[in-house]
Amino acid sequence: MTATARDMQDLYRELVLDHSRNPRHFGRLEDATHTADGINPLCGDKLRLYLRVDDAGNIESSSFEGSGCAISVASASLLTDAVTGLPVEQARRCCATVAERLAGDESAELASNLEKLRALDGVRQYPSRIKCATLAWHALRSALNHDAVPATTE
Amino acid sequence: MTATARDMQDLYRELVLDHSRNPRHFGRLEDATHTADGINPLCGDKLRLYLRVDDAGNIESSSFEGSGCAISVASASLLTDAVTGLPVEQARRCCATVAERLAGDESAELASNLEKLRALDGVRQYPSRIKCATLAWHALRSALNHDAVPATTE
Amino acid sequence: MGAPVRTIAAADWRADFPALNQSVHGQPLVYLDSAASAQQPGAVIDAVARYQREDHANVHRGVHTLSQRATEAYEGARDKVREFINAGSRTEVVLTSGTTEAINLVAQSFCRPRLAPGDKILITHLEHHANIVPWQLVCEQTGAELVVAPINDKGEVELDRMLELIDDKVFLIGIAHVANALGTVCPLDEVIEQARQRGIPVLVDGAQGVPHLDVDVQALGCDFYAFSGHKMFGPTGTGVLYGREELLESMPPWQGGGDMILEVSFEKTIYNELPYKFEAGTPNISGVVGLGAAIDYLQAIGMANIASYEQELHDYMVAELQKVEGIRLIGEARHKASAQSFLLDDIHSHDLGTILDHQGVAIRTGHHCAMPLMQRFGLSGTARASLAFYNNRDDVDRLVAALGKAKEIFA
Amino acid sequence: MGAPVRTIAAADWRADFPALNQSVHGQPLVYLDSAASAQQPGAVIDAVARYQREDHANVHRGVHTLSQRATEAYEGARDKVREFINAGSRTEVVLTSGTTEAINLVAQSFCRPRLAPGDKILITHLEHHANIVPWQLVCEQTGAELVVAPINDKGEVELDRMLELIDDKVFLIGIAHVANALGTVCPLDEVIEQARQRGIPVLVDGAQGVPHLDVDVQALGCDFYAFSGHKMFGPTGTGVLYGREELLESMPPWQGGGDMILEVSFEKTIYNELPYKFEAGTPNISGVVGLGAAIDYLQAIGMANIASYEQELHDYMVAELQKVEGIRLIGEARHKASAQSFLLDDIHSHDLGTILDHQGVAIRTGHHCAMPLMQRFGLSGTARASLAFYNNRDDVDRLVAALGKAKEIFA
Ligand SMILES: Cc1ncc(COP(=O)(O)O)c(C=O)c1O
Ligand SMILES: Cc1ncc(COP(=O)(O)O)c(C=O)c1O
Repeated sequence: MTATARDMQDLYRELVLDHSRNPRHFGRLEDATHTADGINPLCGDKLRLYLRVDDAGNIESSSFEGSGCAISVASASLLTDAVTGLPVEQARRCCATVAERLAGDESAELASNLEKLRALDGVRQYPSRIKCATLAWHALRSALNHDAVPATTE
Repeated sequence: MTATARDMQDLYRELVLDHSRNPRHFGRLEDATHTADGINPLCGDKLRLYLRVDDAGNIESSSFEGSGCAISVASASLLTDAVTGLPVEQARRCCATVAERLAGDESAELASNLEKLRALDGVRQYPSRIKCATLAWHALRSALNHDAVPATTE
Repeated sequence: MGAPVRTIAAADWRADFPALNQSVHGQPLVYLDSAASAQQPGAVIDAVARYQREDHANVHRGVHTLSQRATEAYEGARDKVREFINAGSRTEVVLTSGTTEAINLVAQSFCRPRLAPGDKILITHLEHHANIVPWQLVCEQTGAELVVAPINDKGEVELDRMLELIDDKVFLIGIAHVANALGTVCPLDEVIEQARQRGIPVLVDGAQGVPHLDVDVQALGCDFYAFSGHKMFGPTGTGVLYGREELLESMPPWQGGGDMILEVSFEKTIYNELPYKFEAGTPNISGVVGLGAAIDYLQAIGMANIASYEQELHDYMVAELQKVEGIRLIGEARHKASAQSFLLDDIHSHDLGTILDHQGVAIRTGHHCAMPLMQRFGLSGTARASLAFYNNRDDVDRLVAALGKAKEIFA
Repeated sequence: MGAPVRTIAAADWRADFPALNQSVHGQPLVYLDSAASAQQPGAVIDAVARYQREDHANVHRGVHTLSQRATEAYEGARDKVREFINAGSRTEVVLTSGTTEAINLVAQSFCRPRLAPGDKILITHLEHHANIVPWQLVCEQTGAELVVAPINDKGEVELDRMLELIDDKVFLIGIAHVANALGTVCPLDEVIEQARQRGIPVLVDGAQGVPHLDVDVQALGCDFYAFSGHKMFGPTGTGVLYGREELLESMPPWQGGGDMILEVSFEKTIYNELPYKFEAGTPNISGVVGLGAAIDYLQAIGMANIASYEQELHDYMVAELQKVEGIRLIGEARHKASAQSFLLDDIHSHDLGTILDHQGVAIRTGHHCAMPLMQRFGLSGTARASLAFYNNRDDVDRLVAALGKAKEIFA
C-alpha cells in the first residue's frame, strides 16, 4: 500500500466510510422539538438536525437529513448515535469537547458515548476539512439554543 | 555655480522668469470673440484665454488671466505675444508645432513668431512639467474650435 | 498581433512559474485550479517587487521623480491593456479591483439610474455569481426584473430561446465569455448581433475569456467587457472594465474620492475625464504594474498560440477522463475552454478534492460560485479541473491516476 | 501593545526600505511624500513575492493545499489588523481596496438607504476629497444636506462651532483623524463624545492616523474607522473599514459577487456573515498578505515609539522651516502629525516641487486632494513635506538647503 493510500485511509477509516454510506437516523424526525440547519458554504455541505427533547430534558431521539461529504455525513451520523438519550446539558458539553478534539486538542478526552468519534481524528491534518467534521455539532448547539439563523462553519 | 543650479537655470531661463513675473497681455479682453479655459488638474494651473478674431480671420488681439506656475504663465504670456496678428489657420498650426517641440521633437521647427518659445525647451527633461508648458496652447486650440469644455492636459 | 502559431512544449513555459516548481504532500504539484486563480510568472513577481524597490510613489499628482515614474508605469500598463484587448482608446480602459467590481460598476452607474419597473436584465443560467448578484441587487433597487436564458443538458446556452428573450424591455444583457464551472464558450457573436439590432448594450464577463482566448473587444462588438488580473497571471486586486466611450461618458461616477474629480468645492464638483472619472482614490499601482508585466509575458507567447495549445490539451483531458470508469462529465458543450467539471462514482467532490490534494493534484470542488448552474443539474457541486498553458499531458495523466486512487479508497 | 518607548536612530529603520537607498538627479533621495504614499520595508516586498512564489491560490473555497495556505495567510492578516487597531472582533474588520472604497461603502450601504431630505452629513473643512465627494454623491442621491464645520486660520477645527452643528438632524459625522494637507490632529474625543450622547455615528478617516499614531478604535469609541494599506508601508490596493458589528450587521451588502453570499438562487439570495458580506469577489490576497507583513514590522518597532520619534522630528522640521526667510507655513495647529504645508516667497509650489526634486528632495505640491481647504486659505496649492519614521534630521536639513537654492534661482 502506498503512503498516500495509507494516509488517506487514516482520514477515511472504515467507520467513517460506513457511516457516510449508511448514515444512522437519517431522515426527518416527526414531532421534533428542536431543529437547526448547518451550512458549510465552502463546500456546499447542508444538513438539518432534528431533536426530540422530553419533559425531563433528555434527548429522546434525533435525526438529520441533507447532503454533504463523507466526513460531514459520518460526523452527523455519529452525532445522532452519540447524543440520543443524553440530557441536554451533557449534549451541550459534547459540542465543546468534539470541537476541541477536532481542532487538535489531545487533552479533550472523549466520554464513552463519544468514543467512536476518534474515527474522525484524521481530519486534524486537513484544516479545510475540520469544518466538515464539526458542522453537525455546530448545528446541535444551534438547535439546543433555538437559534434562528443557520449555523455555519466560518 | 552648482550643477543643480545650472540645470535649473536651463529650465527657469531669464526669459521664462521675466514672462512669469510680468506676463504680457494679462487680464480680461473685452469684446473677445473666442475664449477657452485651460485646467491642469495635476498642479492646479488654471487659465482663461481670450481672442478677438476679425472678419478676415486674423487674431486681432489676445489676452489671458488665471494663475499657475512660472512655466504655464510664461508659456501663456509668450503665446499671446506670438499669435496676436496671425491668421487663425496659422495659429492653429502653431498649437501643433509647439506641442511637438515641447514633447521633444527637434524637427518641429519654430517659425520666427515662435522663436522665443525656445526658452521653454528646458521642460523636455521634466515630463511632469511639459503639461504646464502646453496648457495655454491646448486652450488656444479649444478657443479656436469653440469647445465648450475646459481643455485639460491629460 | 500575436506571434505566428507554433507548437511548443509547455515545459518551456512551466519553468517560468515558480509556484509550480514545488511539492505538495511529497508529490510534485499539479496545479489544475487556474480558473479560480492563476499562478504568476517570475517576470510578474519581479516586476512588482522591482517597482516597490525602485519606483514607488503615488500617481498622477506628483511632480517629483518617483511619482513621475510611478505614473508612467501605471499609465503604461493601461496602454498595454488597451492594446491587449484592442480597445479603441485608453479612455475606454477603466482599471478596477477585479471582474466583480467592474460588473458592480456597470450595474450601479449605468443601470441603476435608468432602470424602471418592467425593464429587464437578461443573463444566462451558467453565470458566475459575479454576473448574477449585482443584477439581483440593482433589480431589487429599481423594480426591474432579472430574466435567465436557459441552458441545455450539455451546458450550452440555448441560443434560440435566448434570442427570443431579447425583446424591447431588455435594458442590458450580461453573458459570460467562457463559463467558469463548465468551460462552455458562449455564443457571443449571435447574442451581440441580435442585441445590436435592438440597441441593447451587452456586458461580457470575460474573467475566463481573457486568459485563454485572443480577445478583441472591437471585433466582438460588445459594449462592456470585464475581467480580472489574477486569472490572467497577474496580481490579485486588479481588473479591467472596458466600456465603449459613448456609454462611459453617459454614466455618472460611481465612487467618490481623489483622482476622479477635476475640481471640488462644497457647492459644486466637476468630475474628471475618462477613464479617471471611475477611478476614485489611490489605485492598486503595484498590482497594475504587475498586470502590465503579465500582458507583456502573454504577448510574447501570443494568445493565439496559447489558445491552440490549450485546446489540444483540453481535448486530451476530456478523452482521458472519459476512460475513467464511473466518471460523469458535467459540461459537454461543443466549444469549451480550460475547465472540465465531473463527478466520480458517488464520491462527494469535497472528498475527491482532499484525496487528489494528497497526491499533489490541486483541483477545485464545490459550487464554483455558480449555484444556480449547480441547481440546474441537480448537484450541490462538482470537481473541476481547469487548465492553463503551463499545464501539460503529464498533469492530465497525474489527475487520472489520482482519480484511480480515490476509487481504491472508496472501493 | 507596543514595545516600551525608547529613542532609536531612524537610520536603523531607514535601511529597511530599499526605495530610500537610491539617488535622484545624482543626489541621495530624501523622500518627504509619505502622506501621499509610503515606501515599503523589504520585509513587505519579500512577503508578497514569497506568497506568490510559494502559496498563491484563490481563498475560501478551496480544499487543496495552496488554497488552504492562501486562506490562512489572508485571514491571518485580518487578525493582525484586528489586533493592530484593537477592534473587538475580526468580524468588524472589512478588507477594502483603500480608504476611498471604505468611505464609499459606508455612504452607499449605511447612509443611502436611510437618508431622507432634511437629514445632514456633517464633515469638516479640512477633509480629503475621499471624505467629501462620497457624501456629496449620497446627498445628491437622497436629498440630504452636507454641512461643513469651519476651521480657523491655524488649520484647526473650530470645536465649539462644530459641536453646535451636531443636532438631531445629523445622521452621520465624517472627520479625519489627521488632516493630510495640514497635518492637523483633529479633536476626535470631543466630537465622538458629543455624537454618542445623541446616538449619531462617527466615521473617522484614519488614512493619516494609522501610519503615525497608536490607534485603538475601542478607546476612540468611533463607529467606523477607514484607512489605506499603502500609507502604512503596505501595498496599494488594500485598505480597511472597521465598523462596529451592530452597524455592519444592519447594513445591506454593497457589491454583489462571489464570497459575499451563502446561497444564490434566482429566487432568493442569502448573504454571508460578517465581514464577508462586504467582500465581494476575489480579494487582493497578495496585497493583504503584504499588509499583514507591514503590521508585523510596525508592531516590532511599536507605534508609540514611532509617534514619539516623529513628533520630535516634526517639531524640528517646523523650527527649521520657520528660519527660512520668505516662508509662510500653512497649518499651525497645536497638535500636528507628519505633514507641514508651506509657501516660499511668491514661488509657485509646482516650480518649487521641480527645483527640490532636482536636488533629490521629493515633496508633494498642489491641492493635496483637499481643494475646499485650499479655497479656505485662498490658495490654489501648497508645497507639503510629510514625514515617516524612516526620515531623520538630515532629511529636514536637505529640505531647508534645497529651499535656499530655490530662492537663488528665483532671486
Ligand atoms: C486623509 C486622507 N483620507 C483619504 C485618503 C484616500 O486614501 P486612498 O487614496 O488610499 O483611498 C487619503 C490619501 O490620499 C488621505 O490622506
Ligand atoms: C466567469 C467569472 N466571472 C467572474 C468572476 C469573478 O472574478 P473576481 O473574483 O476576480 O472578481 C470569476 C472568477 O471567479 C469568473 O470565473
